[in-house]
Amino acid sequence: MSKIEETKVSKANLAELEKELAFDETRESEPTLKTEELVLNFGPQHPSAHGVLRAIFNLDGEVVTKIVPYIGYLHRCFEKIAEKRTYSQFMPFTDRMDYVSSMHNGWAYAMTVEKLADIKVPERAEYLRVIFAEFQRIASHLLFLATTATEAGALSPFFYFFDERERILWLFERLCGARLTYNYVRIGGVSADLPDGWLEDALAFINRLEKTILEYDKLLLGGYIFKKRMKGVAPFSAERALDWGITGPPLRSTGIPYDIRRSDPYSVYPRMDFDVVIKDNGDNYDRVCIRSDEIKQSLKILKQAIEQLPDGPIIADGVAKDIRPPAGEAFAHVESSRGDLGYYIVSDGSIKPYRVKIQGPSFANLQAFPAIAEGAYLGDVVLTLGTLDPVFGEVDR
Amino acid sequence: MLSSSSLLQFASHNGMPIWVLNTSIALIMSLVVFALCGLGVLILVYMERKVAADMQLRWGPMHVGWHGVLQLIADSVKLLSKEDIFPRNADRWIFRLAPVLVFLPAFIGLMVMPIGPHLVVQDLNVGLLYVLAVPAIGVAGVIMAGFGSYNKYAILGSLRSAAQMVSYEVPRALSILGVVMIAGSAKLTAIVGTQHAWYIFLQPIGFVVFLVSTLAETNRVPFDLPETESELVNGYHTEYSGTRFLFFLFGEYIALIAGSALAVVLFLGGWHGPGPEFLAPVWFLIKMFAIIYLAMWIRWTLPRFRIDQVMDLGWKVLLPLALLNVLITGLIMVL
Amino acid sequence: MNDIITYIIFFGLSAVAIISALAIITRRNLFHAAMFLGLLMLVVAGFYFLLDADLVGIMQVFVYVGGVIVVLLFGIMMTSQMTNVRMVSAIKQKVFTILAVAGFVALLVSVFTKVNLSVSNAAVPKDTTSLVGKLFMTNYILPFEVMSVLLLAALIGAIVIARQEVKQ
Amino acid sequence: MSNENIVGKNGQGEKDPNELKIVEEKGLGYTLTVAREDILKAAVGLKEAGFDLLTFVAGVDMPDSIKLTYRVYSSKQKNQVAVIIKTEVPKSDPVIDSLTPIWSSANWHERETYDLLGVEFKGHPDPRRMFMPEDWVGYPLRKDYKDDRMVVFEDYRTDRPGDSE
Repeated sequence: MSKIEETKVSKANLAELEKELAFDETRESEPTLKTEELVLNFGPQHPSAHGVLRAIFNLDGEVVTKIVPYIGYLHRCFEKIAEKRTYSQFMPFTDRMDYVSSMHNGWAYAMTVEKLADIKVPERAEYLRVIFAEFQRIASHLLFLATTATEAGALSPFFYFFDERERILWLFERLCGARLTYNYVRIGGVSADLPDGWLEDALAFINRLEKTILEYDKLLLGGYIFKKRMKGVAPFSAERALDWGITGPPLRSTGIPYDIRRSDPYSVYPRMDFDVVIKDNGDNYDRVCIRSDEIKQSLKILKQAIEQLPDGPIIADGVAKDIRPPAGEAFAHVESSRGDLGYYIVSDGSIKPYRVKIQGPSFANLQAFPAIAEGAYLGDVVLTLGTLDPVFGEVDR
Repeated sequence: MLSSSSLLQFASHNGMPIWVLNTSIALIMSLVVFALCGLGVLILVYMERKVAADMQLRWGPMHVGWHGVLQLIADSVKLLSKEDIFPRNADRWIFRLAPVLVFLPAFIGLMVMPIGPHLVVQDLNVGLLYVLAVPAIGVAGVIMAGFGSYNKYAILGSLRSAAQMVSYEVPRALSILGVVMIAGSAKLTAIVGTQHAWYIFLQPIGFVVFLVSTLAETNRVPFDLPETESELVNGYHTEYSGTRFLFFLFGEYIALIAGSALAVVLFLGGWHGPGPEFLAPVWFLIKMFAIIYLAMWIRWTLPRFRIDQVMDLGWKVLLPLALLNVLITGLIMVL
Repeated sequence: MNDIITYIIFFGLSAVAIISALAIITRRNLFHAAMFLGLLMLVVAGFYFLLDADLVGIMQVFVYVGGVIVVLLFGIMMTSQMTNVRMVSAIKQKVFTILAVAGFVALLVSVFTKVNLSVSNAAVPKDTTSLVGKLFMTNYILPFEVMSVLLLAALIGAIVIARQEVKQ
Repeated sequence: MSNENIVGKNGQGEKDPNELKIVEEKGLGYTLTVAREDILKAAVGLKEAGFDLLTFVAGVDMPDSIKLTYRVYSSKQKNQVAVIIKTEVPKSDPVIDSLTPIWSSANWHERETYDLLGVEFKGHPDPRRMFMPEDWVGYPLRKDYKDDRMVVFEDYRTDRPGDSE
């Protein structure tokens, strides 16, 4: 059949084409049964495209032999916008980058500007940032587990994870009034102090989740079908993962302990006692389990942070509305829920950044998606995309 | 036929030929079954939504009527009045015929189901084969839906569905064989009649194989590969909307009813139960809904298999198990 | 009165059978042709029911409509190009086809004119299923076993063909 | 990034014949500035020294050149180290060697830089636009990029020449 496709149909060779199509003995006696490759357009509007990913799959039966992703459907020119805004005006935009874990984005941006302008952040603000970043990580990982469960076909766990995430969003809402795009972190500190009784509620939630997360582990990760579906699927070695620039939980699941909180410590993380979770196989199952384990570590950090939380101001003194950092460059990064999230800012001494480059972990992780998922079954390819957990606000920026 | 002596007398008294009597009784009975099916599907959809909601920390439909009991009527009206979207390149006749071909065989398959000692539309000698064979025509409808939609997701869905249904037909038919051997008849009423001890106790392996392959035949989780929304959007009925979609929904739920009813007839003692005879249909329905609840419970708890795992389970686990069951049953009966 | 109904049903079924059989060979679209083949199989099952051969009828539906036609459609969908292809056959093939068909028709005509098709007046047995089963296991055990060996051979052959493809 | 010995042990200075020096720059950490011809050589040297993770490629549109910044990271070191490579290409001839043979992850980052800033990467396996449509004209992140459809929020507070045009 491939011969026919190559032949261009024109009047001159139509007769030839007909002859080709005509039944003759030589074609019948071809030694193998050849099946055609099916080219499938996946997305950009697809129930499990995690946003607006478009990909072209080549299918040989149920096996995906080739993946070509197309991105850019959510490109909102944030890097260009940043050049036209003052430093503090760009702050709210960062929340829209990775909208599932916007606390980290705001923090990374604020950290870079603080580095650039030499602003010292008060200790209480650092602790508050840690507390909210870790809550945000838990919320993001819960969302990940929920969507993964749904993609694997288990519809009920979705609601359990969302129930827990909802409780975190309530805590956030009480704090800053927003549920998704908080704009809580400010250059030099944070925008609001804790309301009365917030810490008690937060501790109650932490104690609750510590118990329930173990139940969810049993329900979803320990299930026979789920294990059968995930174990050994789309494995990735450490070398390939590094070569493809994967960071965050997918990289750690291959055994590389690359966690910015430990490898390039920032804020008050050096004072916290927690483990960088690593797994060995780098398959889908490890990529899912590592999230669940990180939730447990985050709970550990949260308990310590709440215990150690000092009194004091929540924002640095004398931070002007229009920050005018000296000319220069700065790079700072945090460990977001998805990986190494960095901001690279070039300043020319004016009140607006000259260039803001955002290093989104989703962008880097999604890049490896074809390399990881090619050769897997169609159902597993969708799951593999899910385990990389891309957020398209961050991929396209 | 149901033509009892009094009816025959009435007919001959009024000069009505027997065939007119027979035909009209058959027509009325199928209309009754049709109406019951419609009601049953409404109840099932409501039940499914409530069961799902209960397992997912939700309320489910609450606003239309008491606890949302009228929600399904509202939904049906909505679906019936929706625009009928027709893909431009769709194969006209195949696209139109497919929903009917999915729905009708499932419905006709119910005609031989005995829900009481004499409550059966048509008691065939080969009733058991009939309930296996006729709903199997529905697979053709599913394939037609996939082919006619001119949509690759639909084609993939229907290919999966065909592979799955054809594969699971084999262990399903073989798992029943043990029951037929014990009962000594393929007549459904005879199977229930001889079933004083439930066959589930005599045929535990057969029951498990039958239940699993019935779940696979009705495309329910963990075997809902033909319509996995995470990969294939909606599988073979991706392109269907409005009334045509309603037909698919009906076909699916009627298949579930038929499968559960068959499980009750074959393994759970059919209409047998304590109390007077007029309670027989009640017992039957209670058992049937228990099986349906089990299917829903499974659906809202488990993730789904991958296509190769589904095939492996069918051919490498269930088929040998079913054959083993036949062998064991035969050996015990001979010895 | 019952006879008339039987006749009406018989001729109705025959008409559908002939029309669908013609449609099978005239449809360009292979999928449509396969659908008509399915219809034909159903109609043949109808004939069996008309003759009170319920077991054979059900088996016809079970095996041919539920199995063979489904697998056939499956195959057609796998080769999606097939539906849009205009099949052009060589003249040599046409000639041979016509000759073969003519020979077969001649054979059929000669058989039907020579054989006296008598109708037995014996009543149709009530429970054909168990009767057929018994006959298979007693009088016709040899043909039955030969058939199973044949099917087994086909099964193994199919596996061998599928295996070859996997290797490459 | 406090241990300077590690960079010394990597032996960048000895390995590289052109005496490329890694210096610590405020706000960025260890920085290696190279000419654009040397980028491949520097990249190979770093890769051999164990820098196996390229996390981003950034381009900055300067008045007459485009500055490129790469950040690479070594997973081999216990006390983990990252190095930023800086280089520059003139605007008149924005061509540079692609780093995809050394780090596969450079693929999308370089495509993005090509898409938004118009830097061409020699030897790139898949030189297409990343975010913009294939037929887009111009490179949006260049300072002189003009588009009639673009509505730019203009802040009254500006002290940068050319901003309020």
